[in-house]
Amino acid sequence: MNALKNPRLLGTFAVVVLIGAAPAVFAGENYAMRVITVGMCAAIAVYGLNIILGFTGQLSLAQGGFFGIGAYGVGLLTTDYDWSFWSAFFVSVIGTAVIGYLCGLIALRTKDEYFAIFTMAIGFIIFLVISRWEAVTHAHSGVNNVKFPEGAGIVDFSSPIAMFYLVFLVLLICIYITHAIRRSSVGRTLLTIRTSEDLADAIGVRVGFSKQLAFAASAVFGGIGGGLYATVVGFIGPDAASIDKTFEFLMFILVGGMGTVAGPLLGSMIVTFLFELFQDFQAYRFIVLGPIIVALVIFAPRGIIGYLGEFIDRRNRRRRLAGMRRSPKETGPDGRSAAPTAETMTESGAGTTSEETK
Amino acid sequence: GGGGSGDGDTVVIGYTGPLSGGGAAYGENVQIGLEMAIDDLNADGVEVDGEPVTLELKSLDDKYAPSTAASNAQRLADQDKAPVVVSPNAGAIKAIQQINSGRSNFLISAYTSDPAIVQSDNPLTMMIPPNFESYAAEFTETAMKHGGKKLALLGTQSEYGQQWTESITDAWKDAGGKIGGDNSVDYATVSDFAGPVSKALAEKPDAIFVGGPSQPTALIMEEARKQGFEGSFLVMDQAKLDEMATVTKLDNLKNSVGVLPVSEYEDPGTADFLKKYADKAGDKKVPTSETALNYQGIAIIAKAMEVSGSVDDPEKIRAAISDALPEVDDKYKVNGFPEEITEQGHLLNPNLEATYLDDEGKYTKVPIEQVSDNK
Amino acid sequence: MTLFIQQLFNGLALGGVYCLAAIGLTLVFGVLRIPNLAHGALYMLGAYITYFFLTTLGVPYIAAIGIAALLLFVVGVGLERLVFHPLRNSPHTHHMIAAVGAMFFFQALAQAIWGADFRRMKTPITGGLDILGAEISAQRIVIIVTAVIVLALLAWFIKRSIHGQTIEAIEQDRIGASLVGISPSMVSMLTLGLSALLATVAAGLVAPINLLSPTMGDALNLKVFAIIILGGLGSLPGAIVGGFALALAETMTATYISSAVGEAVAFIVLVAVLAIKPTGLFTKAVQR
Amino acid sequence: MLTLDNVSTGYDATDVLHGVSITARPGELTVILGANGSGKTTLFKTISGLMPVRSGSVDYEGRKLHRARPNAIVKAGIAHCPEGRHLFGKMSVEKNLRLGSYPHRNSSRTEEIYAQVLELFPILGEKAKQPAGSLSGGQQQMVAIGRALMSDPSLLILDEPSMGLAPIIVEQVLASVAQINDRGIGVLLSEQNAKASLAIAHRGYVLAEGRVVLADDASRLLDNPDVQAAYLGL
Amino acid sequence: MTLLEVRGLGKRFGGLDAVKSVDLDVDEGRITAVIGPNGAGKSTLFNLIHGFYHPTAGTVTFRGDDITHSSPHRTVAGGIARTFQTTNLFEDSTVLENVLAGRIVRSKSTIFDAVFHTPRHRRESRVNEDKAMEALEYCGIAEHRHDLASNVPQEVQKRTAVAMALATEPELLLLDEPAGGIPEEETADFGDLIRSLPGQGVSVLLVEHKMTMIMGLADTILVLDHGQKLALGTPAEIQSNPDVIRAYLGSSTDEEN
Ligand SMILES: Nc1ncnc2c1ncn2[C@@H]1O[C@H](COP(=O)(O)OP(=O)(O)OP(=O)(O)O)[C@@H](O)[C@H]1O
Ligand SMILES: Nc1ncnc2c1ncn2[C@@H]1O[C@H](COP(=O)(O)OP(=O)(O)OP(=O)(O)O)[C@@H](O)[C@H]1O
Ligand SMILES: [Mg+2]
Ligand SMILES: [Mg+2]
Repeated sequence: MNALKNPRLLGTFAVVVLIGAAPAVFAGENYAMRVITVGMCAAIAVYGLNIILGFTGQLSLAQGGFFGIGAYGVGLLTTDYDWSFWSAFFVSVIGTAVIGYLCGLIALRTKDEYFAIFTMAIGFIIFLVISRWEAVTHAHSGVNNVKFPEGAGIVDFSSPIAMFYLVFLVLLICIYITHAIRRSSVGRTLLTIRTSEDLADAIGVRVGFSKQLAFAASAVFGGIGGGLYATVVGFIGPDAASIDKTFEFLMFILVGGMGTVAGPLLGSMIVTFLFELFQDFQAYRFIVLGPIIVALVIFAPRGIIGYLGEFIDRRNRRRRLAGMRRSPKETGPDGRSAAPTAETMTESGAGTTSEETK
Repeated sequence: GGGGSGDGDTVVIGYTGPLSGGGAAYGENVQIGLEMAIDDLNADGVEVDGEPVTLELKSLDDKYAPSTAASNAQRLADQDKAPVVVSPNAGAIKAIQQINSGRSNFLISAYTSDPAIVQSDNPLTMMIPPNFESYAAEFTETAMKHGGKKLALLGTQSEYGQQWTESITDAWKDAGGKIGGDNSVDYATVSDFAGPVSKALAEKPDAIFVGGPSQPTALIMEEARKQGFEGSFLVMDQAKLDEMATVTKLDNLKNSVGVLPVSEYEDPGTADFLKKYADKAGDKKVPTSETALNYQGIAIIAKAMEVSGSVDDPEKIRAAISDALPEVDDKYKVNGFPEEITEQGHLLNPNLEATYLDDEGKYTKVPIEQVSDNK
Repeated sequence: MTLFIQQLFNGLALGGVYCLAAIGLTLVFGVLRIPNLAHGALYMLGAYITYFFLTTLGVPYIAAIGIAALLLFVVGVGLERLVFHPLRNSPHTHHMIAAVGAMFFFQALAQAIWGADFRRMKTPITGGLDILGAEISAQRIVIIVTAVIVLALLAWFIKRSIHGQTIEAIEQDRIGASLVGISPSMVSMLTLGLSALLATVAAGLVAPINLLSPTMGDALNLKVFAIIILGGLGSLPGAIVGGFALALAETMTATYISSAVGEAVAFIVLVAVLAIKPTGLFTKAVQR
Repeated sequence: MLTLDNVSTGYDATDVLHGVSITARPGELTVILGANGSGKTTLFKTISGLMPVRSGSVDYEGRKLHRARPNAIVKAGIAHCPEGRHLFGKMSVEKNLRLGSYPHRNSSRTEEIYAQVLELFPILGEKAKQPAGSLSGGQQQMVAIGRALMSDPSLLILDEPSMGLAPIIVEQVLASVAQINDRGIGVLLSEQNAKASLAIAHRGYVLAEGRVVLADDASRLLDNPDVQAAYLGL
Repeated sequence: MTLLEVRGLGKRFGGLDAVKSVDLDVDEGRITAVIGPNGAGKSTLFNLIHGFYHPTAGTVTFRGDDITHSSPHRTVAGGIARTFQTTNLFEDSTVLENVLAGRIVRSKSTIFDAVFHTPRHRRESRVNEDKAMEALEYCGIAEHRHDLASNVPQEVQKRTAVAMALATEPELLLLDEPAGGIPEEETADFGDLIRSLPGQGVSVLLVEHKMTMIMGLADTILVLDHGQKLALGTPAEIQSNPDVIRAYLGSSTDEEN
């Protein structure tokens, strides 16, 4: 239970518990439940983005597309082909993984902005296929009456609360996986790639392969989020795969904090509610929201969790320095307080955290 | 039902539509119709179950995205206790249909001519405009009469445009005509229409099927005339000939068949409506059927509330529509007022008419026989 | 054959528009290292302001474009100061999101001022030419000619004039540039201003053959990004070749294959090119 | 004359330089010695405007420079050849050099100085058309010095110009520095090779942990036992 | 025993022969140095051996295996580590994390191990930390382990780079100007560190311009000029070779030290 002494994990826990308790508060409010559940589906996709962008540092703009593939996979298989939800969900996620992997093969030959725009093109092609391939996807007519998950007579997923907890459970698994990746050598691999591919290469990291895996993993999360989204909303149109979705995801991750464990969830929830809040301004809400987005990026560039992390880092460092002063032998020449560290590696290193708790 | 019994004097009419983004102009047209109707109805006074009721419009923007539309609808129903939600887009309506009879209870006032929405047997949907499939046969006949047997397809590439293209294709073939390739383009994203028009004209057609939003449709027709096309146009119902005339010369639009402009209707309330519209939106803006039909639609719903004696039970309201129709005040009859509502929820006007804009620039009415909504 | 020639000219005119819009974007990328997703919105704003001066105030066409271009130059400079300058040390994700925020703002603003309706801009340039049986409107010829002139001037400016080279210098090393006496923030402002100015010229030229709406920049935005990536980010010749190549590919596939493919062709070409050459067509490889 | 009076600056919250005062007389070669991390590079960056001055003042030939931006400072006659070179990697060697004359772009002296630079580093003539980024480390160092000279400075700041150079080139570079100085250009130099640099310098300062701990004529520093112990390995 | 065998190695950039027909043997347990004027092709030679560049001619053999066309990560896995000429570290990570990154190549656990927290994963994490600490202590920078790499002095950075390379458990270490940027008087300590490596089973191939250091360290020296071999021999031989003095050492070196 050492983990509980780590304020970051504690924070993540708090957010999770808070959201998990939402149905108690909003039980009767279909609208609130819907917004939260849809927000969680998005959060799952954002966790995918977190892997490729937050850990590996590659800005993928295809996430909306993968989300769409997951959604359409579930949507089309459960309606036109009358599959059960679970088999459709499983196949769609595998399908997203395969498509993600194949796209990654080419995409990851490119770097930085090329990668970003290249994945944007992939995302757009996915969108075009969905919105134009009438015969298979019904184009703009969309997919209607997507099945609810089968509850095997135990759970009735047509109840918003059951649906909420299903998505919540999947979300928890995604968060755990994110956490596990981060503190493992796999996470360290991805983070070295983010800092310098050349150097990573020189110390024996299989850069191409690792990026490939990260990209496929991010696609899978996108597919999972999309598949759940399809069953939650019941009807899907091509907008489920649009570039706007991608930008939405990006906003979520930026507001929450890139490369962190709790950031994507928190960001998704906050921005979703912000958007709903501003609905009353109708068309003009973007006159306000646009500048708010810009201001957030300028004044809170590391996101909410990033900020908290920075705060905790500073405190830890102060403590450690205090500790070092007590044992003079250990005082290094560099006893000044360090620059705020990037939120990520510092915490991920098994070294730092276990040191602390020993 | 949900029921806002606490404040029985105010009833929220919910509206979710595209108020920003590419569909914003369309969404605003609908919104104007709703506002006009609500203003007029409140001025006249609505009385339900002996109590005076004030109607209030609450609009939310969905940017044309179905899932957002459904969230909005749920919000309108849950938070604002709206018994009716208006949506002007087939995809959005389908998404809203996922929630209006299960999780939440409200009537959908559906502005789309896609019959799919009444084919889904949703008990709480009211479809306002005529089924678009009704137009194809008459359009074909009229166009063949004024042009020839060869048709080029140059509609927009939206869902709706594609459905129209299909429907026209069938009708044209049934009438023994010839059809070239499908040249449809996305009217919203094309930077220059010259390319697609050149391609369509290369087929040497006698008639061209066009249509999407009015303004780009007008530009396509203008470009076709510039490139020397002299045949006739079949104009999809999304485009309105009078609205098109505001962006291009009437000359470019002549010899085409399309839906009847609002100003050509002779319903009892049409003239007043046009005046009020000009006051509200300025005389530069042309009133369209989106505005007029939704104006009628709200009047019908308000009357149904009166007849049913309920402002919060959508099922009762829906059931009362049939009886309410003959009771609606003449001033709200502006654009082919319906005489009945089908079991599936489609408002029907038995005397549907389209129009032919002739070489003199005069509108001639073309009666339309309506097809069944069943598949 | 007539169809081919007709489409060739249509493609060239479209290419001119793409190029004018793309060069600004590629310059901005080179200097500020940001993919300015608000570029399409600047283009849209340029079109509306031209419209305002031309139609609402009755200023002559060329003058209206000129005034609008200058105003947009100011808007571009403002955008740099208020949005991108504070972000100069952030990763490009932040720029992209900030740019999207700015784009939302501009679109909402345009809708608030001019409404969501399509608007049509009239121009004094009418008539057309008959070239080998193809009917080419004068407006399109103006587009092609203007594009070529502007591109030539710009290429000369960047390669030959020392001011142009400052842009290149900053692209390659900001600190080095400031040490030789170049002011990076000044050049950044000028570049964003210049890119907005070029976008306005493009918009002013196209608006008469298309319609104005708050979202008119969206479709162009994606394409223009495809173009500059295809050509190689920051590469001027890349943007020019990419612009014309994609426009022709688009027109020709739409004509001879299908319009749906025509719409996607820009992105398919992009994917294909990057699969073979991951840094675009016109980038020089350089050692670390 | 360059005068730094009580200058402090640093990164983030902490200061790296603490009240440093230094003068570099016109035409003289002034050398700054100090261990790694003692703040030499930071000092130079502060002078050339790459870093803000937090307190104190910088004065050059009667002008206050501590608020000025790098471009103004170059124009005032101070050229900085930085650690890490900061060349324009994709541009040819020639363009790199010519951009060096940007502050005086219309001056007639450009060609003259260009010829002088090629005379100083003949290899650059051979590589004139090659992208600077493809040169070897040492060759790039020459381009960097050359580019700084192209601005026709009255004071040239060289931050470890011999880093990574072959012994024979180190010799040449230090000889060139002396030569540059002989032409009347003041030089402010930091250099690992303390002995060789003091040998050609007029004055020297020793920095330690961001403070000036010694300041004297070069010849006297060479004889100073503390300096000998710490920097000359004697 | 010969660890690394380079035969007829060549690399052309455009019209320039950066490296041409170079033969070199690196013996096990020895320190071999490469020197030469700037632009002689030393870094290029390293890049060729390590797989960053692919040669246009010749072969590279390591322990009898042909690694001419190997990629860097396979070379590292095979037992050759390197440092860069310009210090290259993960700057926003701590020194310890940098060194831990060197362990990645020896880690076998996968995402699944991490997710399910398998014994293998736990065991490996422990081993990695131990080995990293070992490398840090060996390089004498253990006290800096929690400092950000960008904040420590140049010399510590150089040592961190060596520790990171050592963490990959190499048999051969390629050091490109490891003491560049370190003042002359401090290079002695650094030289001691390098000198001790063969005793730990790590042979060294070294590029350096600091003659004091090279002469005291190297068993064999290869001198390159214009990409080609100018001389090969013991430090004493090289120091007195007139060609080398003319092309590289210059006059002052011997009298200076
Ligand atoms: N970008 C930076 N951010 C934070 N601290 C820095 C930065 N650059 C340098 N420092 C710190 O400032 C102090 C002085 O560094 P500086 O580079 O000026 O020293 P120097 O004397 O030039 O050393 P060297 O001989 O290694 O070049 C050092 O403690 C260093 O760690
Ligand atoms: N990618 C490249 N493209 C073109 N030329 C190159 C490239 N890499 C190296 N060169 C050239 O090859 C030659 C050898 O360069 P290299 O970096 O190997 O020299 P070096 O011996 O390491 O020099 P230094 O001691 O200065 O680091 C140089 O002339 C350089 O200009
Ligand atoms: Mg320094
Ligand atoms: Mg080298």
